[in-house]
Amino acid sequence: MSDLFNEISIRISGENGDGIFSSGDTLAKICSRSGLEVHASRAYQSIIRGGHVSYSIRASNQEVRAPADYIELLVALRKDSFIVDAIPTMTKGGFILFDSKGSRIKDEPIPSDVELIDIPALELARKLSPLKILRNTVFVGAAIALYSLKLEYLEEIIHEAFDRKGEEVVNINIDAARAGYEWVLQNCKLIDHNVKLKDRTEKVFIGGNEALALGLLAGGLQSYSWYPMTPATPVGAFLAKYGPNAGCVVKQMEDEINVANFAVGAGFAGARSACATSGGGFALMTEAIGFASIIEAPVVFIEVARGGPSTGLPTKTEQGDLNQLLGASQGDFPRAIIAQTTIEDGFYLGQESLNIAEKYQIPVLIASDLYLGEHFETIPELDFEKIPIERGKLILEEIPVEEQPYLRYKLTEDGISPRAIPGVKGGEHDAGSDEHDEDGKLVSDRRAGFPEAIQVRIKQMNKRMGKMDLLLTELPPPQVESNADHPDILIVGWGSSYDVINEARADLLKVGIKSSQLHLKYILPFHAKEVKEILEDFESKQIPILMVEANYTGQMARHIRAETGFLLKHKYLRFDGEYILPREIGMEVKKLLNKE
Amino acid sequence: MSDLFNEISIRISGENGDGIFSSGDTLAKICSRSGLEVHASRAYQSIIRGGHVSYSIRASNQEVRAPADYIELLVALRKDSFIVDAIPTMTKGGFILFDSKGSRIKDEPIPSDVELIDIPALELARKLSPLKILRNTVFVGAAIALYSLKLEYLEEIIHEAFDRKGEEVVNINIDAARAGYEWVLQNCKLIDHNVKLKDRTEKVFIGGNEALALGLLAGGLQSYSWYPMTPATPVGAFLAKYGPNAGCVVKQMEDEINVANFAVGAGFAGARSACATSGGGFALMTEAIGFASIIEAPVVFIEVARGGPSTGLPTKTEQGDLNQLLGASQGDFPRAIIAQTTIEDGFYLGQESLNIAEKYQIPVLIASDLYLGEHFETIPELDFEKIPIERGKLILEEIPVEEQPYLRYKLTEDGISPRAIPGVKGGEHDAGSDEHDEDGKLVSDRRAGFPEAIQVRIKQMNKRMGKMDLLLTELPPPQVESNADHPDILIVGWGSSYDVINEARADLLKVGIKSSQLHLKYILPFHAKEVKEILEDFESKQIPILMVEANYTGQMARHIRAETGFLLKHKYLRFDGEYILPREIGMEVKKLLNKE
Amino acid sequence: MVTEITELQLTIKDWASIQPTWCPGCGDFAVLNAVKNSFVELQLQPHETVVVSGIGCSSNLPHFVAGYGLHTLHGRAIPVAEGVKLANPDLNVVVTGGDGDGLAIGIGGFLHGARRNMNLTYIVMDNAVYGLTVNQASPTSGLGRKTRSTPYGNIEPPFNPITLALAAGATFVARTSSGDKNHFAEILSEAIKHKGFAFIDDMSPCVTFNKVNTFDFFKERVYKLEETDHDPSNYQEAMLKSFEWGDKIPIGIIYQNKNVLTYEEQDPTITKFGSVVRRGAEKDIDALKNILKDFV
Amino acid sequence: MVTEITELQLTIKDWASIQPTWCPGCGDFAVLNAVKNSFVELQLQPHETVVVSGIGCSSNLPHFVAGYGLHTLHGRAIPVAEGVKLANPDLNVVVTGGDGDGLAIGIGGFLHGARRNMNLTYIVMDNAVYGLTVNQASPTSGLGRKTRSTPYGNIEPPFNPITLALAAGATFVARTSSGDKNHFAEILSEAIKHKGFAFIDDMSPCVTFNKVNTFDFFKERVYKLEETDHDPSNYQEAMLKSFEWGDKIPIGIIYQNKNVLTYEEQDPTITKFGSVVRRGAEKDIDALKNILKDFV
Ligand SMILES: Cc1ncc(C[n+]2csc(CCOP(=O)(O)OP(=O)(O)O)c2C)c(N)n1
Ligand SMILES: Cc1ncc(C[n+]2csc(CCOP(=O)(O)OP(=O)(O)O)c2C)c(N)n1
Ligand code: SF4
Ligand code: SF4
Ligand SMILES: [Mg+2]
Ligand SMILES: [Mg+2]
Repeated sequence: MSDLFNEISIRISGENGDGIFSSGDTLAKICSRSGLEVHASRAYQSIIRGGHVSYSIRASNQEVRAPADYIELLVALRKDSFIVDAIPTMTKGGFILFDSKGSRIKDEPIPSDVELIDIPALELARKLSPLKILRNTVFVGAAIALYSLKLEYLEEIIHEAFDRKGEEVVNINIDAARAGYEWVLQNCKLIDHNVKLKDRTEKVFIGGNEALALGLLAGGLQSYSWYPMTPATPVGAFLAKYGPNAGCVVKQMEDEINVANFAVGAGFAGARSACATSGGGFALMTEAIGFASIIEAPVVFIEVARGGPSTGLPTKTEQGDLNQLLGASQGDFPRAIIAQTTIEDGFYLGQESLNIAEKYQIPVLIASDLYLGEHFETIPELDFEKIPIERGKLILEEIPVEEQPYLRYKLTEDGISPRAIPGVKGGEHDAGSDEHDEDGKLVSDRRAGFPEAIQVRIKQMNKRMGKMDLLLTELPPPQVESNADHPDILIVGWGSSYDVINEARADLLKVGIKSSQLHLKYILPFHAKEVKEILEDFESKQIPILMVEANYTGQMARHIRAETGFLLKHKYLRFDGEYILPREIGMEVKKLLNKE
Repeated sequence: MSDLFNEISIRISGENGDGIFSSGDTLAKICSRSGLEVHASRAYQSIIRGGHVSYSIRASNQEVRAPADYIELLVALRKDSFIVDAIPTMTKGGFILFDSKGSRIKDEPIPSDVELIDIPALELARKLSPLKILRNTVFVGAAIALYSLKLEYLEEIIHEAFDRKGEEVVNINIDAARAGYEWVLQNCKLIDHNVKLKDRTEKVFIGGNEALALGLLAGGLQSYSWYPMTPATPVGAFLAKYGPNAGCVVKQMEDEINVANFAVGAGFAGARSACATSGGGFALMTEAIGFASIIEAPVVFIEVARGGPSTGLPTKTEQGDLNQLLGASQGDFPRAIIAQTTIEDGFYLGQESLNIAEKYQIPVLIASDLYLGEHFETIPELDFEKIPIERGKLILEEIPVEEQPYLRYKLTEDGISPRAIPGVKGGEHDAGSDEHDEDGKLVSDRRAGFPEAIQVRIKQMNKRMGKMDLLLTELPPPQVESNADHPDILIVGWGSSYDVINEARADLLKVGIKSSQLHLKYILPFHAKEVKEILEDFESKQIPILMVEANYTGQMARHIRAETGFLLKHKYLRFDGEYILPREIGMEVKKLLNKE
Repeated sequence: MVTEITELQLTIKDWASIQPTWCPGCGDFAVLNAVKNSFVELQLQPHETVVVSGIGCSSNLPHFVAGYGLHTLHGRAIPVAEGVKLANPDLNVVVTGGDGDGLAIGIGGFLHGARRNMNLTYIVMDNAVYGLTVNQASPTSGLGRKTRSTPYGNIEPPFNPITLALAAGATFVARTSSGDKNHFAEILSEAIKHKGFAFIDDMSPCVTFNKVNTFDFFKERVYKLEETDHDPSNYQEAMLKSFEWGDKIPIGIIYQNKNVLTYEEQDPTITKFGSVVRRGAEKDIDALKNILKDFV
Repeated sequence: MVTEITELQLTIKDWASIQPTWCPGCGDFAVLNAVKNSFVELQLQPHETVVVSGIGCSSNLPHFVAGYGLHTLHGRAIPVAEGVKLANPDLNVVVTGGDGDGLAIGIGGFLHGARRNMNLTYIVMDNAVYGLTVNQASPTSGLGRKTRSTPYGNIEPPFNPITLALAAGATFVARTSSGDKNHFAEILSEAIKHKGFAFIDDMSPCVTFNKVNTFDFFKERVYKLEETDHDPSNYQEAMLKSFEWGDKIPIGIIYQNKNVLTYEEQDPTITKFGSVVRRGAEKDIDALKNILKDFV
C-alpha cells in the first residue's frame, strides 16, 4: 500500500502537448538520483494535442513496483486535472500545486482536506521568456522544493536536455526552475515527509519495453523489424537508436505482415531475429509464425497488448491477447509463449527468448502489455553475464563431403536437426512452408497421399511437436511464493501483474492476511502437472484461490483449465483499461475471505 | 463398414491431367441416376499435371456417408495406381481395370486375389480419334458394363457435357463409351453384386462446399468476397457462377485481408455478407473479425481447413485450425463459432449462420475442412422453407424525429441495439473500431481515462459480451445419440466427422458393440454445462469415452476441457492428412474396450 | 449518388459534428472544411453518404462530419469502402486517410482500388509522417528526414502517390494542398462528381512533427494546373506531369478519364439488380431449385 | 555478391536439382533454364545463393535449382528476401514468383521493395492467371477473360507491372519472354549484376489455363529494345515505353539507373559492421552498459 508521507507520490497532469511527460520524467529522475526507488507511469489518449495526460511518480526508500493508489502532490496544469486526477485519487492531507491565473482555473471541484498551492507559474515564466513551456520548469522547481529535493539535480537534467541548444536556453530554464523553487521556499510550508534522501545515486531508471529491447541486444540480436504500433513502438524506437551501434539491423517495414516475414527471413539467414507489435499488428503476423515454425527458423515475436478488441483502447492496458497468442496461425506446430513479468525480467527474457528460439528452432512469442511496457522503474543492477548466448545446433562451417548429403530436417533423437545457414558450403537445402521430408523436399506436390509420403508427414509432425516436450523440461517450473506456511489465500497471476500482486500481498500481511502467489510466466509449453498439483494442493487445504487478470473473460484461467482441468472459481478481472492496483487486489482478497 | 458386392466401390486413378476427376464424376452421377446413394471423394496433390490423383465412389442402396475403406473396382490409368491405390487398399475379390499396353504397365506389384482386366482402352480410343482423353470414356464405358449400369446414363452425361461442342464431339465420345462397354460384355464376366439398380432417380449430388454456398444463397446472401485458396475455392467458384442471378454481389479481392474487410463493409452497409478461405488466408482475416465485432457488423467468415501448419498439405484434410478460430483477433469480443457437420447440414447452416450474424450483430465463424468441403454425396431432399430469413433489429425505414437522437450502440436490455444502415434517414452514426459510447463516438481519443469514459467502456464491454450468453440460449444444446440404453462406449467428435462416426457406430453394433455419440457443432458460445453433464454421466457409469479428431494435439478435446474441466483421456487423432474412416474408429473402439 | 437539390437546401450546418481532435493548425482541418463545403455544394444527403477511413490522425475525420462514418482498421479503408459501395452503389462513399494508412499498410487496397474503378473518392492527407503514432517515417517522408524511426536519417526514397495512382489506373488523379481550402473544395467536388475512382493527394502539413513539409514549404512551391495548358485527359502528359516535385509543385487535376465504365456499371449482379441492399435479402426458392438442376 | 571465378569452374550441373513439377510446356521452364544459365555465367556459388519464392506454380522454382531455397508464403517472398539480404548482404538473393503472388497479395512487398532498392533480383513469371489454384483471374488478366472466378468475363483492367515498378522507383526494370530463353538469360545476368532492386516481368505462358497469352501470342508481338534506340537510362522515356502493350510488346531492359546507392550501402548497421551474420551474435557488455547511461 502506498503510504502517505512515508513515500513520495506525485502526479503532474494537463493536456497532451503541455509537456507533461518530460516534466514528469525530470521529476522522476530527480527522485532516482536522490537515492530513491522510483515507479513512474503515464496516462494518455490516442490524440496528439489536447485530451488529458498525466505522469505519476511514486518514490520511496523501499522498492516500489506498483503505481501509487493515491496522489500526495498533484501538479495540476489544467482544469481537467481536478476532475480526472484530484477528485477520484487525491488523498486527504495532499497538496495541489496549480496556477489559477495562468491556467484559468477557478471553481473547479476540489477534494476535501487537500491543501491548495496557487503558484503564479506562468507569470514567473513570462518574466523570463515568452515561451509558455517554461511554466513547466517553474512547476517542477516548485515541486522539488516542496519535497526538499535538490535543485542541483534539476539543473543537471536541464543541462543534459538543453546543452546542445545553447547556453541561453539552458540559463532560461535554470532560472525558471529556480523561480519555482524559490517561490515555494518563500511562500509555503514544505511537505513534512519521512523519506530519506540520499546522496547522488546512479540507478538505472528504465521502462519495460526498453528493458526488453536491451535484453534482446544483450542476447546478440542481429535483426529487428517493426512497424509502429502503440504500445510496442518504444521497443522499435530504442532499437532504431541503439541497434546500429550494437550490430543489429533495424528495419521499419510497410506493415506487420512484412515485418514478421522479414524477421523470418533474417532468422533463416542466421541472424538472431525479433520483431514486436501490439494486438492488431500481431493478428497480421500470425501467418508468418506458422511459417517460421514449419521451416524451423528461430524468431522472437513480441506482443505488447493494449485494450481491445480491435483498435479498442490504444492507450490503455489489457492482458486480453492471450487467446490470440495461443491461437496464432493454423495447424499444430511448436512454439513457445512466454510472458514478461517485470521490467527487470525483460532484460533477461530478451536474452532467454533468443536462446530458446535458436536452440529449438522455433518461434518464441513474448506477451507483454501497455502497463508493463510503458511504465518506468529504477531497477536492481543487471547481471550481464548471467545468460550466455546459446545458438544450439547451428552450423557455421563448411560441411565436409563425408557428412553429405546434409539433411536440414533430419530426424534426430531430440527432434532438433543441425541447422546450416546460407553461406555454409555443403549446407544447401530448400526450406519450404509446405510439408517436407528430411531433405526439405516437398511432399505436398507430387507425393502427397503416397504411402511413403504419409509416413514422412507423420515423422516430421512428431519431430516438430516433440520439441515442445523437450523445451518444457528446460523451462523452470512454476514456484509458489509464500509469506507463511499456512497462508490464507493463493493469488494466481501471470505476466505483468507480478509486482502488483506481490505488493498486494505485502500489504495484506500488514493486516494479518498471509498469502501465497503462483505467478505464470511460461505459458506454452505449460507445466500442467506442476500447476495442477499446486492448485489442487491449495484446494485440498481449503485455501481459497484468487485469479487476477486484466481482461474480461479470464483468458489465463481458461488456459489453466484447458491444461489442467482446474477451475479457478474466483477471478478478479479488470477490463476497463486502467492499471490494476495492489489495493484492489487486497480488497478483493478481503471480500473473498469474509465471504468464504 | 463398406461391404463387398453389397455396395459398389470404384476408384479411378491416374495422373493429374488425365481427366480422372471428370471421369469419376461421370461414374458417380451414373450411380446416382441409377437410384443409388453415392459418396464420392478425391485425392490429389498441389500440382497441375503429374502426381497421382484418384476419384473414389461408394454407392449403395443404403445411405453412404463415408468413403469406402476398400476398393472393389480400380480403374488404373497409371503405374502409380498400383502402388498408391491397389496395394494398400484393394480388397480380395476385387477387380483392376487397366490398359497394360496403352499405359505401359507391366511388372507392377499386384495385390493377391484380385482379378486383372486388361482392356486395350487406348487402342479402342485411337480407332475413333487421336485424342488421348477418349481413353477415359472407354474406361468409364467398361466400368459401367462391369456393374451392369445403364449405358444410357453415360450417353446422357456425354450429351450434357459436349452438346455445346457440337455433334461430332458428342458422337466420338458416345462411340468410345460404347466401345468400352461392348468390350467388357464380350470379354469379361460381369461383377456379380447385390446392389439393386433402380429406374432414373433425380437425387441431388453435391459437395460440402457447394451445399454451404447454396445455403448462403438460401439465406439471402447479398455479398460474397473471396480470394482463391484450396479447399475453400469451390465456395467462391459456385457463388461466382450462381450469385449474380441470385442477387448476390461476388467480388474476388487482392488478398484475404481485403476480402475480410470488404465483407465487413458490405455487412455494415446492410448486406447479408460472407467470405471464405482456408487456414493461411484466415490468419490474414483475423484482424477484421475483431473489427466486425466491435462495430457490430454481421459477417459470416468460413474457414475450410486443410493440412497445416503453414502452407502444410494444401490438398489434404485436417481439423487443425480450431485453435486459430478460437484465438482469432485480439481482445475479448463476441463471435460465434459453428462447425459444419455434414454436406446436408451445410445447406441449413448457411442460412442459420446469416441469421445469427444479423440477429446478434456479430461475426459468425464457420469451421469446415477439406474432407467435408470437397467430397460429394447424394443428399436427402432439402427443405427450403425450414429456415426463414431473420434480420433481427435492422432498421430500414427513416427514423422519426421523435425517436432521435438515434444511438447505434444503445444499451438495451438484451444487449442488442437497433441497427440503422446507410441510406436510412435519421440513422446517421459513426461506427469505429475504437471503443465508443452509445452514440458511436470514440472514448479512446479525448476521453480515455476520464471517470465517465471508464464507465462507458465497462458498459459497452458488458453489452457486447452479453450477446454471447443470449445467443447460447438460442442454440440447440448437444444431444447424445445412442443405439442402446447402456452403451459400451461414447464417441465424441465435432464437425466433419459426424457421418463417419455414425457409420462406425452402425458397424460396431453389427459386432455387438453398442455406442453413443456426442457430436459438437456449436463451439462458441459453448454449452459447457450440458456437455459437462453428459461427459460426467458417462464417466460415472464407467463407460469409456473416445474423442475422435483429425489433428495432432486434440484441439477440441482441449476446448472441451477449457470449458468444462473434463479430461478426455482417450483420443483417436489422425494428422497425416488422410480421411478418417469408420473402420479405424471401430478398431480404436475395440482396442479401447479390450484394454479397459 | 449525387442527389438532386431538394426543397430544403442543405447547409454546412447539416454536416456539423463534434469538434476535431487534431492539433491546432493541423493541415487536416482544411480537408474537413473542403469536405463539408463540397458536400453542401453538391447537396449530398447525409444519410446517403458514408465517409470511410483507416487509422491515423487523418482517419479520425469521419467523426467530425455528419452522415454515416466508418472508421475502420489501419490500412483497410479502401476494401471496406468497396464492400459498402458494392452492397449499395446508391451511396456516396468518400474515403479519407493518411499517407501511412494508404501507402504503407494499405497500398494493396489503394492500387487495386484504383485499377477496379469503383465510384469512390479517396483523399490521402499526406503529411509525410506517421502522426498518430508520434513521428515515424512514412512512405512519403523525404530522404534524410530524422524521425523516431529514422534517428540516423531516412534512406528510403519516398513514393510519388500521383505516379503510383496513375500507374495503377486511377481514372481521376489530383493533387491539392491544405494551404488552399477553396481550391481544395473545387477539386474535391470534381472528384466526387467523377464517375470512377478519384484519388486526391492532399499536401496536409503535420504542424507537430513535420518541420520540413510545412504550409510555407507548399505555399512557396505550388502552382495551379488550371492556370496552365495542362490537358488532364492526356494520360502520357499526366504521367510526365506527375514527376514534377521540387521548386515547383503542380496542384489541380492531373488526370481525368471520363470515358470508362465504373466497376458497378459492369458487375453482373448490380447491372441486374441495382443495389442489393435496396433490393433486400431474398430467398428465391425457384431460383435455388434451378441451381440444383446442375447437381444431379 | 558476385563471386570471382575460382579455380574450379562451376557448370550447369552444379545447379541441378529435382525434376520440375510444372505441366509439360509451361513457360516457367524457360525461367529455370535462364536462372541456371546466368548463375553459371556469373559463376555464383550455390552456397552463397538463396532463391526465395512465394506460393504458386512459379513459386516452386527454388526446389528445382541447387543452392539455398526459401519457399515462403503466398505473397511474402520479397519481405522474406529482404530479411535474408539485410542479415547477410554477402548473399546473392534472387526472388521468383507469380503475377498473383507479386501483384495481388504481395503488391505491398513488391512496390516497397522497389522503392527501397536493396540488391535483389525479382522475377515475376507473369502468366496472367492463378495457375496453382486452377484458373482464376489475376491482376494481369485481360479484360473479358473468363476464368473460374470470372465466369461472366473479367471486368477489372489489368495492371501493367512495368509501369508500376517504375512508378515505385525500381532501379532496374525489364520485360522478358519465356519464349526466348537466351534473351532471358542475358537480361537476367544484367539484372543480377545490377546493384539495386532489379525487376523482371517475364511473359511466361500457362499452357494449361491461359489460351490467350500463349507462346504464339508473344512470338507475334515481342521485339527487342536492344535493337531499337531506346535509352534505358532515361526515366521518362522508360515510363512512356512501359505503356506499349498491344500489337507490339517491347522486351529487354526498359530502365536502369546505375547511379543510386543500394539500401545496404546506406544502412547504419551494415555500413558499420557489414554482414551481421558473418560478424556473429555478440554480447558487447561495455556497449550495453554505455546505453544504460542514457537511463539514469
Ligand atoms: C495494424 C496496425 N498497425 C499499426 C497501427 C498503429 N498506427 C496507428 S495510426 C498509424 C500511422 C498513421 O500514419 P498516417 O496513416 O500517415 O496518418 P496520420 O496520423 O499521419 O494522419 C499507425 C502505424 C494500427 N493501428 N494498426
Ligand atoms: C494466404 C494465401 N492465400 C491463398 C493461397 C492460395 N494460392 C496458392 S497459389 C495462389 C495463386 C497463384 O497464382 P500466381 O502467383 O500467379 O502463380 P502461378 O501459379 O500462376 O504461377 C493462391 C491464390 C495461399 N497459399 N495462401
Ligand atoms: S500530429 Fe500532426 S497530423 Fe496529427 S493532428 Fe497533430 S498536426 Fe495533425
Ligand atoms: S498450371 Fe500453368 S503455370 Fe502452372 S505449371 Fe501448368 S502451365 Fe505452368
Ligand atoms: Mg501521415
Ligand atoms: Mg500466375
